[in-house]
Amino acid sequence: MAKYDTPMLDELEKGPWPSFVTEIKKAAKTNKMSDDELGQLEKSFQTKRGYWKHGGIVGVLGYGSGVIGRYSSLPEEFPGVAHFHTYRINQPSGFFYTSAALKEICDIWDKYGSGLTNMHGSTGDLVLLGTTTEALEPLFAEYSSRGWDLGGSGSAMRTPSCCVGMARCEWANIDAMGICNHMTQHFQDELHRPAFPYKFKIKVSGCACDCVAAIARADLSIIGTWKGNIRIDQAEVKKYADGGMDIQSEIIDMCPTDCMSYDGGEIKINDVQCSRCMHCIAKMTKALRQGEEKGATVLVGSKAPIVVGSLISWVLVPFIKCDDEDFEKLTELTENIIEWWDDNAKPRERLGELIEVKGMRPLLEAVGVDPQPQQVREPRKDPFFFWADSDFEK
Amino acid sequence: MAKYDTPMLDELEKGPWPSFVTEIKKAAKTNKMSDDELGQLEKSFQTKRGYWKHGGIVGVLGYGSGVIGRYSSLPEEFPGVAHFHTYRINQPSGFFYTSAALKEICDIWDKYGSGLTNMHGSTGDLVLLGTTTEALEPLFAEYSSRGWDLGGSGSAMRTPSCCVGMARCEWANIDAMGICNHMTQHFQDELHRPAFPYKFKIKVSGCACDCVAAIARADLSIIGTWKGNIRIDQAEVKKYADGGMDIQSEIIDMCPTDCMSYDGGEIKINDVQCSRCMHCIAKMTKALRQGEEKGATVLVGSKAPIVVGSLISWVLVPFIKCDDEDFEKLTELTENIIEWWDDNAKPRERLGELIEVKGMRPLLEAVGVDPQPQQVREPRKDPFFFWADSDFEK
Amino acid sequence: MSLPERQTDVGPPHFEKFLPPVIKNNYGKWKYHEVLSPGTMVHVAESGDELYTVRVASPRILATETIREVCDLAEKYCDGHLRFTTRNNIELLISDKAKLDPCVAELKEKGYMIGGIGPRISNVIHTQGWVHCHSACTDASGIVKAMMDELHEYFTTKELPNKVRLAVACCVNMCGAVHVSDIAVVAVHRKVPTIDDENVGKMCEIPTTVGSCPTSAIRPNPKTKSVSINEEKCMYCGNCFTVCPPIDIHRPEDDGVAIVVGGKIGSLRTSPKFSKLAIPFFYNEPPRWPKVVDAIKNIIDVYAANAKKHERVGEWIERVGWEDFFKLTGIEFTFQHIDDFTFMRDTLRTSAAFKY
Amino acid sequence: MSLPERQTDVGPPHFEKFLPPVIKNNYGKWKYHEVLSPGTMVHVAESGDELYTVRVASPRILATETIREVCDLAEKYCDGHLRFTTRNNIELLISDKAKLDPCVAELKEKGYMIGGIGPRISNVIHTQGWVHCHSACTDASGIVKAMMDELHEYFTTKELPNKVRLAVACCVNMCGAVHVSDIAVVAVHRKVPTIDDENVGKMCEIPTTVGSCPTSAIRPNPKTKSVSINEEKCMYCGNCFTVCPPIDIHRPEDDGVAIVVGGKIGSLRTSPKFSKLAIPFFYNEPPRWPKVVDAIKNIIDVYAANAKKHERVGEWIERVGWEDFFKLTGIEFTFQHIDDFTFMRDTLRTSAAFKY
Ligand code: SRM
Ligand code: SRM
Ligand code: SRM
Ligand code: SRM
Ligand code: SF4
Ligand code: SF4
Ligand code: SF4
Ligand code: SF4
Ligand code: SF4
Ligand code: SF4
Ligand code: SF4
Ligand code: SF4
Repeated sequence: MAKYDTPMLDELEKGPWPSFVTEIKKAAKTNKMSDDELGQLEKSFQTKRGYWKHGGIVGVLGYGSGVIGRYSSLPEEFPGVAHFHTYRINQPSGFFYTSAALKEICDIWDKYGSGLTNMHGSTGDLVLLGTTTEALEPLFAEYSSRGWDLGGSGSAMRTPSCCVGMARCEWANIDAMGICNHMTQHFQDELHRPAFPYKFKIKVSGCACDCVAAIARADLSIIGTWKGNIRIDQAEVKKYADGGMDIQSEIIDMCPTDCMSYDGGEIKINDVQCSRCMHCIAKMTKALRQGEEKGATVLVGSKAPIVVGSLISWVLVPFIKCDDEDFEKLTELTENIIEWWDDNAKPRERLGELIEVKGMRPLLEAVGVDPQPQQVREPRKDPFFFWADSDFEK
Repeated sequence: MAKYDTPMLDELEKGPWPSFVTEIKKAAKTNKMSDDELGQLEKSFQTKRGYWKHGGIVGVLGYGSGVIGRYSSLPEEFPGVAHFHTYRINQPSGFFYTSAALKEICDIWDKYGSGLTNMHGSTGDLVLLGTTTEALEPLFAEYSSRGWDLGGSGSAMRTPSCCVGMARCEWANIDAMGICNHMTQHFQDELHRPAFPYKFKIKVSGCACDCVAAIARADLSIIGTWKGNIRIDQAEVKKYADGGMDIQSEIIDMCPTDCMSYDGGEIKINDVQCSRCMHCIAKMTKALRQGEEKGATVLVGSKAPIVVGSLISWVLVPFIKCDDEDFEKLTELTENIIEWWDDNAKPRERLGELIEVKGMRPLLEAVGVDPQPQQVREPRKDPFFFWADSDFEK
Repeated sequence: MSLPERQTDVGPPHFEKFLPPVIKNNYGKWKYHEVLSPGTMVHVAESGDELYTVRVASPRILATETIREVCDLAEKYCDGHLRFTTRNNIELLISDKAKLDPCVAELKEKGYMIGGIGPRISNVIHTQGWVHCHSACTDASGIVKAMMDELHEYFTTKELPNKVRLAVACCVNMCGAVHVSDIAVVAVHRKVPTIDDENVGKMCEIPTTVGSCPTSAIRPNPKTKSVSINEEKCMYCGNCFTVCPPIDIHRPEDDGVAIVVGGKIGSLRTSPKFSKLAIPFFYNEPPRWPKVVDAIKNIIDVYAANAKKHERVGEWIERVGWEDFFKLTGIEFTFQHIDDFTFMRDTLRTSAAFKY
Repeated sequence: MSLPERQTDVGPPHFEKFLPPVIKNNYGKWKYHEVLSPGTMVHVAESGDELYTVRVASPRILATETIREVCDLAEKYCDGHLRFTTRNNIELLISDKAKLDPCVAELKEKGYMIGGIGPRISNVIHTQGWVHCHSACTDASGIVKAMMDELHEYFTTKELPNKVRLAVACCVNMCGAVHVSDIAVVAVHRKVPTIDDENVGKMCEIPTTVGSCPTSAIRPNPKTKSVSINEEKCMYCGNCFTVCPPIDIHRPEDDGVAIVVGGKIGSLRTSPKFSKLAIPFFYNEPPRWPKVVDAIKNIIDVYAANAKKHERVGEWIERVGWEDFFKLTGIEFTFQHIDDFTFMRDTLRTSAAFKY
């Protein structure tokens, strides 16, 4: 094909980093939609503006979400992208695939869509980038029959996502992938049929490194942690020292709670003071391992800045067990949180925003969690506070 | 007199700390007002509530401020405090007196008032506690003729106040008492005739120790500081060490900018990194002295929590010279700040609250100060910000 | 008896009139000071001149009789020169070293308390209370006296890691420096105010009253020509009562005080800090508020035992974390501790790292 | 051609289907890992089993052709097992150590870029841009490509004090993790939107539109049956445009991007941090946004030269202070840097101690 001259985009095929333009061109060789995508994108680069209209509501039968409607504002000039919807496939937890599975996905996509993907979208979906309204039902039949369901969109539960966790990480305190998959399956109805005040995101990280950025961009952030003493292998400590690590400055001095000491031979940790920040363990993985009682901290409310500024999630439950048999407790907690939010939020009000309006107390009471110093960085500053009738009974 | 049994208050004459009850009783021996004050106070202690009405507007001719009207809600029971207004005498800067001056004040007060004082009120005034409406004019004649004017109250400039500064402190970077006195004299009209949206307080401290708490409770907080290197007397350093000071842990490790070092003999300071926090100087006053170019940081906006929470003052001008010949510059700056506030504030809106509503920019522009990193702890977090037409010209 | 002729706008006397010669001569030229005892210090000027200060505790409410007595002492030892401190202590300013010891001796003999200099507890900043203010929800002087009777040794002798600044405010207007104190008491209400509709109509400006409420709990009520309060939103600040007296916030049986901790004014080491809520409520228990006094004593003891030298209360707490503060002091953490006001976003914990 | 029978609510396939045997056998039983090179690492299980990972850069927009090519390589070296990372890199999962070097060699030969592991720059989290989103105020993929062409050595070889997480978002909806990134680009408008009154009346819910504005700049306009915007209050967030398309915020000649720095997600050492504004504006300069790229390069250079080992960008800045950040980078401080939004109270400086 190559219907278009793309002098500007061609500039972005130069240079060492893999080029998205090259990818679009690859698809455009055989795919008219991708070719028009290329043309319209070149025009955007020339004029410094996008040419997409607000998405209309499109989808597959019985579902309210999973597809982002997208139409070109220049359908005559670029007919191939007149419709250019994205189709969000719910990724397998941890983003694991086999080549066979991926190739199958590609084959179907080449048949009905642009041949372009996002591996993956920021929420976590395997995003198929650009198709027509008519193709949606066939795509759904092809994919769902092979076990690939749609992800979330709109005012619904969004596709949960997680770090690689126990599959390939020595620091996983919880089965992040197992929890993520469990949640995804548990909330299928909520994922596919928008009935919430706004979007609701869940992300699960195995430890405080938080490799899926759960604390920053999920209404519900589940982060693995532990109780008990950090296990120290002093022989390995010695190897790090011998290997040239400056244990004093790199580890001891950087411990935020000042609870470590090193005498040139052994590391000592005053574990009651440890905040389980993961620094020492991450930098000395062979020598230090977390304590043995594993669980998670549950935090709530993070989101992007619209409307009143971005939020980072706040601690709701400092420690909760998360072994396989505890998964139901987690989903129950999640349901209670969602119920409180659903009952109280205005349209387009995220969980974090609602908490800012109502305060933490009603949520804590709704989910039956006691107030604890772990939930705050520091107590309130001003002498203005509420008393409930129940407080007077004490 | 001793008209009243005061079993509760009597409890507060026990114990080693000087007793205010004893003071009231001293006055009550000869003063009917104080005696009824004692009686009413005992009743408050018995019933756990005050018996004062909202103050009415009382004052002296030509003034709108300086007197706090106060009436008992039980005038029949306690006729001596039916009127019990406070008369605020503007203290001399630095709270210096001679015994002669104080005795004169006492003589007049015994004649017209309760014989009770607050030495001093929280704002800084010499507070005479309790007199009648009829006594106000005579009091004013007696005091003003002897050079004792009234302090502020109501929606006016309030009595400026300062630390002891150059009078008795080696760390005074600015003449706190000189500035305070100059401001007080300059703003006489504003002090005595309430014409502001609300109160406006000025406090001046000679250094970052801030012994008058300027940063916490003044709409305008002036705090002395310096430029140039901290002067070190290494011989005195040695004496501190010899005297048993652990210089490493008490000084070096506590320096917030990590800009000091000590090799067991000499202290070295990387002055460009010093934030002039005063810690090292305060703890080693014989060995360390501030740099030689003196001036002040001007901060604005602190106040108590009503309405939207307490504020600590914010840096407006990082460094301004404050030698005698600069006093006019300071009053001019103050006038400009007040003018902006007066023009923009709603009734009962303090400067800090107005800044929170309008942002710092309009104030900075009104007083002609450039934006500087010193004005913020950190830049804004969210990508929402304004552009003025003038910004586009650049 | 005729009155002298009144003068206006003369302002206060210039401080110079009251300075002792040693200060005039060395104004701005002090070199260093030394703390000689918990209540005495000497300042040495570049010139070598010396000024001795004796700091004397004051209940702040002073009868003229007491002021005269102190003035007599000042005449005897200081050529009549004295001052007050920003925390309401009295300072006798002695130029002649020989007079220092006799002065201290006579002060002690007369029952004055000397101290408050250095890493100690000095006087308590406080407010009017039932003594003079209509807004008072507790008595300030009473609590101060009860507290300092218990803590006086920290004024006269004992050292602490650093200065500990105490304050008491008798309502949330907080005329005392409660919001930036190491440890402070602030009186709080806990019940929604009652409204005397008839008088509100007569005595108050409705828009001002509505506007006075930090949480927008107050609405005009056209039916009663008064206002009504949304009970869910009111957090009993009493500001409506300040602007409109017929709205009554006082409820003696439910009122009391909160304790806040960790505030700090100076910029040394760490930035100035607001005080934060430690204990949300104690009932008023005049005359000696024993539970309040015990609670403060406890916090000071835990601080003294755990802080590093030079650490202020708030610096110590921030180093060990508030989790530890509650654990070490044994104070219960409640819903009231969790901010739901203007600093909420910034004070809720946004980290997976914390202590149990 | 008949379609297979559709199924609903099956959810995604269980991940177990896709795990290589070495993972199944050692699930939850990993002991440690070692970084072998900037793009390869080995995880060792308690059992002694080993799993080798090769991390390959991806432009995220992948054509099916490329996916198939990678799948072929996975078949050759990994029994078909591969995964993607949370930052959109591709990871080949090798169970047989002998296949590691040949795999790396073939990848390199085919032009793939290997790296991103350890204290480096990994892939850039980004969003749709002009490629697919109606809201885009810049192009995300374009900026990412231009940036990474300049910075690729920090992916493939060079080390930094710690990981540096980059992100790009094409509007303030910030679908990329811009608000918590070490260094990020976010597109911003600078002019008040225009209103197509006629269509607003037809297409939009007025209360929703009014409610969408963070600064209450929008009022219903009964005359036009549309809305009007208070120019003084609007800070061009575009949220009104999101809920009501006839309000147009796009202004190609005035739009551009801001750079934010110092965010952080993990709780290691210091709490997660929001990114803060470093440079309020650059014009869009497609195709390579040279000024943006230079500015980011500069920040990284200054960070590399000044931070301590293991310090993230935000940790370094907080240690030295923002005064130093602006001084060292030479970035101009403007009115835009001073918060006048929700964090204002907490970000203005409340201390007399700071650096010049
Ligand atoms: C595709 C994706 C960006 C990407 O390139 O990866 C995306 C794309 C859009 N996002 Fe997003 N968001 C995507 C992840 C996010 C994230 C990150 C995350 O989920 O971890 C965020 C920040 C976290 C959060 O939820 O706060 C995010 C915050 C938003 C917002 C702001 C929401 C808020 O409450 O502040 C909007 C605005 C809205 O909902 O109207 C938005 C809206 C949109 C819309 C639907 C714009 C619109 O109004 O039509 C974009 C559609 C683009 C398109 O045409 O394809 N998107 N969006 C991501 C979803 C792919 C996937 O399913 O995997
Ligand atoms: C006497 C004094 C307390 C004391 O015992 O020392 C005092 C007493 C009162 N203050 Fe105050 N304030 C006093 C210093 C302060 C301070 C401290 C300061 O000035 O350094 C503050 C906190 C700083 C500030 O201004 O924010 C303070 C913050 C308030 C407020 C809250 C103002 C605000 O914007 O939040 C009010 C409420 C009001 O103005 O309606 C208030 C109101 C009052 C009133 C007038 C209450 C009223 O509505 O009638 C009190 C009169 C008491 C009486 O009957 O004698 N007072 N007030 C202090 C003045 C003495 C003097 O002139 O030296
Ligand atoms: C007399 C007085 C000034 C006045 O004009 O009246 C004063 C005088 C001195 N102060 Fe102060 N300060 C005075 C109130 C304050 C205040 C204000 C307040 O408490 O409301 C503060 C701020 C407190 C805060 O940060 O919360 C204050 C924070 C300091 C500090 C900082 C302590 C620290 O490390 O945080 C020092 C330095 C030191 O102690 O090492 C200091 C040091 C000093 C020195 C040593 C200064 C000097 O070289 O003369 C003076 C005697 C020290 C002493 O009392 O221990 N002064 N000092 C005030 C005495 C009040 C009293 O009766 O106790
Ligand atoms: C593969 C991946 C998880 C996944 O499920 O896909 C992953 C994997 C690992 N991370 Fe991560 N992290 C991954 C995203 C993240 C993220 C999320 C993000 O960037 O959006 C973070 C949070 C970043 C932040 O704090 O802003 C993250 C913060 C860390 C940290 C903390 C670094 C620090 O000191 O601040 C460590 C520990 C370390 O590096 O010492 C870590 C360590 C690791 C280890 C060493 C864990 C292990 O033992 O296997 C893994 C390889 C290290 C490496 O890449 O250097 N990982 N890691 C993600 C790779 C993304 C990529 O393609 O580069
Ligand atoms: S979040 Fe923790 S458990 Fe998960 S991959 Fe990262 S380091 Fe491993
Ligand atoms: S996990 Fe963090 S807090 Fe705990 S010992 Fe290690 S570095 Fe210190
Ligand atoms: S503020 Fe500074 S100059 Fe003033 S008395 Fe205190 S220490 Fe001295
Ligand atoms: S004044 Fe403060 S910042 Fe400066 S050297 Fe001394 S302790 Fe450090
Ligand atoms: S704190 Fe309240 S009650 Fe006490 S003096 Fe001030 S206004 Fe009156
Ligand atoms: S007490 Fe305070 S919060 Fe309650 S109604 Fe009155 S002003 Fe509002
Ligand atoms: S950041 Fe904005 S423009 Fe970019 S994909 Fe998200 S909504 Fe669209
Ligand atoms: S762009 Fe944002 S701030 Fe401006 S009117 Fe629209 S919603 Fe309000």
